[in-house]
This record gives sequence, structure tokens and C-alpha cells, in this order.
Amino acid sequence: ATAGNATDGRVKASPLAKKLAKEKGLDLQLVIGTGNNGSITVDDVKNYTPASQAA
Amino acid sequence: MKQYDLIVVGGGPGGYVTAIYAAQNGLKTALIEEKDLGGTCLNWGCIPTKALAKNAEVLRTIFDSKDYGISIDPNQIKVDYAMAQKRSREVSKKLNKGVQGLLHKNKVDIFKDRAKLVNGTNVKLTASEEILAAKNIVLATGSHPFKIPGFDYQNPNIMTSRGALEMTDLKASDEVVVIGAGAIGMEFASIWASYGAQVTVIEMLPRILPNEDEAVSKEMTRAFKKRGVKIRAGYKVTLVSIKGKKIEVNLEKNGESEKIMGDKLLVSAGVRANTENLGLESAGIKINQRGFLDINDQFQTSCATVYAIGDLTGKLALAHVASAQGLEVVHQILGATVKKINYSNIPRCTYTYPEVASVGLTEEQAKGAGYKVKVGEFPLLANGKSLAMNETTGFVKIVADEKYHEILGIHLVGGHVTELIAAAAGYIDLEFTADDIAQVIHPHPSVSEAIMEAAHAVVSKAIHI
Amino acid sequence: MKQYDLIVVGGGPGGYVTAIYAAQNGLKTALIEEKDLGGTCLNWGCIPTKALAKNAEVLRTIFDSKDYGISIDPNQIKVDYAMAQKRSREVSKKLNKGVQGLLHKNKVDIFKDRAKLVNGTNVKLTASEEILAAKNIVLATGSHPFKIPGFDYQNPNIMTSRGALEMTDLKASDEVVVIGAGAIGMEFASIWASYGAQVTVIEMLPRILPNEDEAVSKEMTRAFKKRGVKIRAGYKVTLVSIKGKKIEVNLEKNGESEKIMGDKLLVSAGVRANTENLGLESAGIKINQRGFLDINDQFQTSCATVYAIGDLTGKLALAHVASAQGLEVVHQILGATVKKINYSNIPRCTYTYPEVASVGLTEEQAKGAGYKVKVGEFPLLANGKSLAMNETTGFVKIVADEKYHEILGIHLVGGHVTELIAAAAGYIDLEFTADDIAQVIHPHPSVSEAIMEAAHAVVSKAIHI
Ligand SMILES: Cc1cc2nc3c(=O)[nH]c(=O)nc-3n(C[C@H](O)[C@H](O)[C@H](O)COP(=O)(O)OP(=O)(O)OC[C@H]3O[C@@H](n4cnc5c(N)ncnc54)[C@H](O)[C@@H]3O)c2cc1C
Ligand SMILES: Cc1cc2nc3c(=O)[nH]c(=O)nc-3n(C[C@H](O)[C@H](O)[C@H](O)COP(=O)(O)OP(=O)(O)OC[C@H]3O[C@@H](n4cnc5c(N)ncnc54)[C@H](O)[C@@H]3O)c2cc1C
Repeated sequence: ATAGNATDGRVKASPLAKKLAKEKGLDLQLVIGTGNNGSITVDDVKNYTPASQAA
Repeated sequence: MKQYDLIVVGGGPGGYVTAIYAAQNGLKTALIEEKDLGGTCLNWGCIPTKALAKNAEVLRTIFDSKDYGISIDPNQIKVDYAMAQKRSREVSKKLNKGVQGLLHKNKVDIFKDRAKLVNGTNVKLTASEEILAAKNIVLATGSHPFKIPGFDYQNPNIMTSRGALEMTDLKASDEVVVIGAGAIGMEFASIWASYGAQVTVIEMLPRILPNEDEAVSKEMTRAFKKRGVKIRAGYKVTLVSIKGKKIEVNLEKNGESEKIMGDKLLVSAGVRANTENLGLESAGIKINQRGFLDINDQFQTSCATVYAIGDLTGKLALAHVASAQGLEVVHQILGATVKKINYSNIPRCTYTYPEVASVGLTEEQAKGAGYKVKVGEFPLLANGKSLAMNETTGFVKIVADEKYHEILGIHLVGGHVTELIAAAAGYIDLEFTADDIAQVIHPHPSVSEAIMEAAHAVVSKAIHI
Repeated sequence: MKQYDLIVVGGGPGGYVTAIYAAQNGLKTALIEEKDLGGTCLNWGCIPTKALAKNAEVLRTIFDSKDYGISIDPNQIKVDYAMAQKRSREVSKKLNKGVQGLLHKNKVDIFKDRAKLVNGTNVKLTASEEILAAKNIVLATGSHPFKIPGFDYQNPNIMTSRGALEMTDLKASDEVVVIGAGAIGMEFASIWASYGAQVTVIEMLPRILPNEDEAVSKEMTRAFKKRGVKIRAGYKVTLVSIKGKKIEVNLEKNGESEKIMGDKLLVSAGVRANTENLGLESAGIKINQRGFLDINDQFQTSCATVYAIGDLTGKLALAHVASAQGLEVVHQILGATVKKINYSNIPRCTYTYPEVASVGLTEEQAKGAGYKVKVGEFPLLANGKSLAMNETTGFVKIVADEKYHEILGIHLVGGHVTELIAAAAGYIDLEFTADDIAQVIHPHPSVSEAIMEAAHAVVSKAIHI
């Protein structure tokens, strides 16, 4: 299975997480969300490293 | 021996909400409460104080009615504080009955008794001597007002909030002294000042509402002084003595002393956890240095089957903290996702006139935490609704980080702003930036627009100032 | 010929906000207003009505003060409606001056004159005959109340909202008839009922506040009836005639007719755009069938350099729509990102007693749009703060989609709920779900908790019902 948060084609991320991801050029589909109902938080984006999500 | 999935000890907003939510989610649940369902909050805290605050608001409105084209001879206004207290008690009673109804409806077994832990899964009822067993136990025994030692609390005019909620003989000619300018002290000061009493508020720390942003303390000092309340911040109470029918309070600041005479004295100096005779030792649970129970992020005490929530845990002593912790305990027991509570992002309200509400970090705290801070402010004097309502004291202050405009704190002073802070709590919790708030279309005219304007001020500039 | 980056025609909340924001962002800006800065909103709309509503609230509070332990002989209460109007006019005046100050401060050139387009980049001032030139022009000429034909508007007792805001001779013995039960009609009905007048509200559509969720209309019908207001919904006015000092209004429903006598009649039947003599033809701009100007998502009329905003565009006739459109026009001119306004997600407020506020789709609309709907409701009767405030009429209704619990609409009735709807607007705008709202820790006690409870009801169950 692909890691990430794109269940049902929806990526749920906080506004701040989106802002930061955009600045970093990061694809939110790759990030695992730890917020409400799996929503991606700013910390998820900050802590994201390709390796840490490989599992 | 009766077997439960969950036993909840204490029927305050921590305990009863936990019990209802647990039962709704299929757990066989017992609730043990020795006194009144609803706990401090419904019976001797949040609710009766707000009922009194409403009475006070009505009275203030009447005294100010000339501004609105209504004239009433002040001598024709008969004020009965005992009746105001009666309404307050009735509201509490109604909610207390309501909680009982909810518990019944959700099939929670209620035991009106005092509980004591036998071990991590057994609780003994003190009066009936019955022992109940459960897989998990939640302690939600709450707290009681701290009594500064050395005062004569037998004297009916020297009281904590508990006594203040029973006191019925306030007169407009009374001089009242309030020791402690936290939310509770300030709320009573505001109520009594509305009833015409000459109120003095004494605070040991350098400013009233010391946990709030400095700008809030400043605005509230100004507002209360304008209402005729004397503020003595940075003062130490050195002696309280009885002089005939009066209470003499001696104060000191920088070596200078002052004497204030009062008919009544409210001691409002924080709370102490209800840990006595709870049988904590038998479950191997220790009380921490401050007298509260330590919990981990899953709300467990050092005994894994015993959870603690609410005032007992020494976090923010607020009803919604107790309830929120309770919901998460149930999630934990059910094996559902547990939300980690960030205690700095809890909305904090003071129901004075004007009101205070805040969430997140103060400017000082944000700077202390190493943030580069950008502040956006907007005064209610520039807000159309506030002008129409003739309630222009107050402001919105947003503390954001400079780079992303992440909202770190929102601080409000003004009429009924305690109804606006939930939005701010949502914004912080859901990680809105000031830019997001600024572009949400707010209804006109509304006080809420001031939040949008303060957000504009963070992003670039407010429009209406 | 004076050259500008931007000429704004009309000084209402559309025009003046656009002008200030443009100037703040470096555009050389002119504002042309023929009458009062602040437009309808500040002078004859949002603001003076809210000032009157506050007067009415004060009066209601006084009449209900017995509940709070305050007794006043009703004969000692002298009510002066003319004074109430005076305060209302003063608030408008103050804000009007405030807008002038803001425009000056931001270096907007103000022309007190009537504007007429010469072409897509030139505007002629009618009185001075001066011609101004600009790269872009914003039309924000607003609207005026629609006068149902056939009534004698020369009679001072037959009026639109404009006349109602100048009328000073309301007596508690007056019978008042209001035609049209939209926000404006309902607001005046609420104010006058508070002053003791016998009010009848007539609505052609089957229910009052016909744009709101059906549950809202129902609750408001009940609340207004309880206040003694007569509601005639689904009725057609067939004839209005003068009978001596009285106005006779003939109604009909399903062939049955009824006669209502009034001392005063308010006609509150929507607005018409101010398009006359604007020189639209010379810029090649057409008026649409409904009499408004069509605009694209960038707020441009059919002439690319001429934008239109506010009531003129026939979207929701609300001040915050006008202002929001204005900000986006400036973004468009600056080449910044332009937010597409979703008109169904604009908060809508009715400042009656109790108040109404909503955002998003009604249940019916959501179903009509093909959503599988899940509704979460919570009555204020079960909300602690509402009980403490003695304001238990009303509810929160959340319309969500069944699958994701996406918020489609939030509908509120209750005391001061117009201050709660901004949060809902934010949640909808940023696409939060009911699950998100449910887990935001709301302050206790507050009416805002009812929103959290309704969200819980969408997710699974409310706690306190
Ligand atoms: C004057 C005042 C005003 C306040 N205003 C607000 C406000 O506006 N907003 C706000 O959020 N908070 C307010 N608070 C604080 C709020 O009341 C508390 O935070 C809240 O009640 C804590 O809830 P709890 O469930 O932890 O404890 P409590 O509400 O204190 O309930 C504990 C319950 O446990 C019972 N109990 C204790 N020991 C035992 C035992 N061994 N066996 C059985 N039962 C036991 C007690 O009888 C009590 O009913 C106020 C407090 C006061 C004093
Ligand atoms: C009684 C009442 C109550 C209302 N309450 C609310 C409320 O609570 N909340 C809310 O959001 N909305 C409310 N509204 C609606 C609100 O007032 C309008 O939506 C808003 O004013 C529209 O703003 P605008 O800028 O488009 O136009 P307007 O405010 O109408 O301003 C247009 C301005 O343009 C000027 N003008 C017109 N033609 C020319 C010309 N050729 N040259 C120069 N100047 C010109 C006019 O003099 C006027 O000042 C209310 C309206 C009424 C009537």
C-alpha cells in the first residue's frame, strides 16, 4: 500500500500545513497525518523525511 | 460484587461527561457522587456565577437606560440581591436535575455515596460499605477553594467563592474586599460593583488577571477603575482583623502600607485538589508536590487502570478541560485515537464586564518561547457593531509568528467576547494562519469582524483603523 | 484631467472599503459619493437598525427585570422613541465621520458629487462637470428599497426602511403592519414589538424568513407569536387603503380574505439596483433582466476596465459581500491571487429577538443538490449558558454530508447568535468536518458549546441531550 493520507482521493491537511508544504514544494499525498481523523498537521510536514515514511 | 467496565468517581463536568460518553459508547458505567451531580461547576462554580452575572447585567442596563431614551426614577428601582441569588440557585438546581436525567437516560448507575479506592480496580462506598469492581476507574473528585490561613472563616462575612454563592445580604452601601484577581475574584468584583458596592480588588502579583496578556490586564484595570472598583495590584495582605462590624485589611507594597475597611471579604486564591481519604495509597498513586495527581498523555495515574481528570490533575482548573479529558479517557479505554490535549490552547474566559477571553500564548510567552512575533490589534472603538451596541471598551489582539502568520494566541476584551473565543480556539487547534482568518467573510455588523481586522493587521494592515 | 489608478463610484461598504484597501496597496484612488459616506449600510441600513435593536433590547430587559430580582413600577418607565432614533442617527453620524477620516488618512481623493461613466476609463462629475480618468473603475452604487407599486408613499405612515429609520412618533398603542418577512422586515417588527406596538408581519411566501432553513422559520414563527407578533405567511396583499387615520390592509390566502388595520405600514420587499443615469451604455454595459449588473468571477462587467460590486451586482444584498468583493477587485487589479467568492458560504444574519444566523446550505437545498445529508441538532434549552442567561429559545442545526461529515450548512437561532456564525463561516470556508468541530475544546459555559454539541450529534450523539 502507498504510504500517505490520500484515502478516498482526499488529502486533509491544516491550512498551516498546506502553506508550509507549498513553500517546501512537498507533495502532501506523501505525508502521513497525525491530526484529527488523520489530518496532516504542521508538525507532520515539519517532521517529514522521505525515509521516515518509507515503512 | 457489581462489575463495571468503568467506575467514575465524582459527578462534576469531568465525571458526569465521562460517564455519559462511556455509556453512549457501550461501556457499563457507574458514577459515584457524594454530594451534588454537576459538581462544583454546576452547583458552586461556572453556572451560578454566570446567572449572577446576568442579574448584574440587567441591573447595569437599567441604570444606563437613559442613554437609550428610557427614563426611570432611580428611587423607583427596588433591587433584591437575595432574589438574584434565588434565581442563581434555581438555575443550578435545574441543571443538576438535568444531569441526573442524562445519566439515567444513558443507563449510568448512580451511587450517591463517598468513594474510596481499594486498589486499582475496586472502589468502596463509604456509607453503604458496598464494593464495586471495574476494569477501569476514573478519578474526577475535583477541587475546593483554597483558604488562605489565618482568617476567621467562621465569620459569615469572610468567605471563599462557596460562601459568596450563598451570601444573600449584599447592600449597595457595602464595602467589599476581594483578595485575588484571577477570573473568579474578578467575576465577583464585577457583579458586586454592578450592585453598587464599593469594591477593592487586591492582587499579590503585579497585575490583575496575571495569567492574561499584559494588554488585557491593562485594559481591565482601566475598565474596572472607570466602574469605580479600586485595584491594588502588587500588594501583599499583611493582616486581616475584625474591627466591630467591619473587617480591616492591611496591605503593603514596597514597604508602604495601606488599610482598607470592608463589610465583606472574599478570598479567591486558587484551588486545592480533593485527594483526602480517596484511598490513593492502596492503588499506589502518589500526590505530587503541588498536591495534585500527575497523569501521562493518556490521562493515566501511576496505576494504569486508574485515570484522573479535571481539577484533580492540576492543569487549568476549567470545566471544559475536565470534560475534554474525560472524552479522551473514553477513547483511550475504547482503543480509539486519543487526542493529546495542548493545555495552552484551551480557551480561557472571565465573565466580567467587560469580558475577557483568550486562547494560546500571550505576547510575552510567545517571545519567551523563541518566536519572532507579529502582533495584530484592533480596538472595539473602531467596530461598527460595538458602537451600535454602545460597548466600545476592549480590543482584539492576535499574536502570530512573523514568518507563516501562524496563530499563537488570541486575546479579547469586550462585551460578550466569551462567545467569540471558541472560533479562535478552533482556528488555533485547526492551524489556521492569520491570512486564513483575514479572508473568511465575517458578517457585518458584528464584533467578530474585529478578529478579522486584527488578522488583517497581522498580514498587512487593518482596514478600519 | 486628473489621472487615477482607480476610481470608485459610491461610498458604501463596497466602495469605501475598496478605496481604502486600494490606497493601502499603493493605488492612486478617487472615491465619488453623491450623498453620505458609508452608503446605505452606515446611514440607512445595517448600523442604525442595530442601534435601534439595542435600544429595544434595553427596553425588553427592563420590562423583564422582575425575573432578576429587580422591581420597577411600569408606570415609572418613560419611553421616548424619538430619543432612541436620535441615538441611532448619532451612531450613524459617528461612523460616517469615521469613514471620512479613514479615507483621508489613506489619501483617497473624495469627490462629493454624482458620477456618470463617459466610457470605460473616464467618469464625469455631474455637478462640477469635471472629468476624471483612471485605469480601472469600480461601480458600487448600491441599491434602494423596492416600493411595491400602488401604495401612497407620500403618506408619512406608509414607508420603506428609509422612512422607518426617520420615523420618530412610534407609540406603544400603535398597530403596525410589516409587508415582507425577510431580515429587514423582521428586524423592524422585532424592534417595534419590543416597544409594545401590536405588529403584524405579512409574507407572500409560505413562511417567514423564507431563505432560511425551514426549522429556522418554524422556531421564529413560534418565538414571534409568543412575543405577540401576528404572523401571516402565505398571504397576498390585495389592497391597501386609507381609512381616516388608519391604514387598511386587505389580505388573501386560499381565497379567504382578511382585513388588518394599522397606524403604520412598512413595505420591506427587497431592493433595486441604483443604475439610473450611470452612463452604463457609454461603456457598453448592459443591465440584466433582474435590473442588476452581471459580473464574472473577477468582478468585471462586460467592459473589462469597469468592475461592479455590492448590491448593484444582485448577489446577496449584504454589506460584507460588497466589502469582500471590493477587496478581491483590488487583488485582481494588483495581479494578486483573487479568491472566488462562493455566495452560498456567506454568513447571513437577522438581528431580531431571538437572532438568526446561518451560513451554507439549508437541509432542503443540500438534499436538492444531491447530498446524502446527516443533520445534527442541539436545542439551547439544554445549554448551560443559555439557562444562566435565561435565553433558551433557539437551537443549532448542522447540515453535513453523510460520508465525510463535511459541513454544508449551519443554522442558528438564539440570543446574540450573529456573533457565533463567523466561526461557522470559517469552518465551511476552510472545509472542516463535523468531526473537526466536535473535538475543538469550547469554553464552558458558552452558547458556542451548542455548536460543538450539534457537531457531536452529526458524528454520533450529543452529550447533553
Ligand atoms: C466560583 C467558581 C466559578 C467558576 N467558573 C468557571 C467557569 O466559568 N468556567 C470554567 O470552565 N470553570 C469554572 N470554574 C471551575 C470549574 O468549576 C472546575 O474546573 C470544574 O468544576 C472541575 O470539574 P471536576 O469534574 O474536575 O470537579 P468538580 O466539579 O469539583 O466535581 C468533583 C465532584 O466530585 C465529588 N467528590 C469528591 N470526592 C469524592 C469522593 N471521594 N466520592 C464521591 N464523590 C466525590 C464532589 O462532591 C464533586 O461533586 C469555576 C469554579 C468556581 C469555584
Ligand atoms: C434597513 C436595512 C438594514 C440592513 N441591514 C444589514 C445588515 O445588518 N447586514 C448587512 O450585511 N447588510 C444589511 N443591509 C444591506 C446593506 O446595507 C447593503 O448590502 C450595503 O449597503 C450594500 O453596499 P454597497 O456599497 O453595495 O451600496 P450602498 O451601501 O447602497 O452604497 C452605495 C452608495 O453609492 C452612492 N451612489 C449611488 N449612485 C451614485 C452615483 N452615480 N454617483 C455617486 N454616488 C452614487 C449612494 O449615495 C450610496 O451612498 C441592510 C439594508 C437595509 C436597507
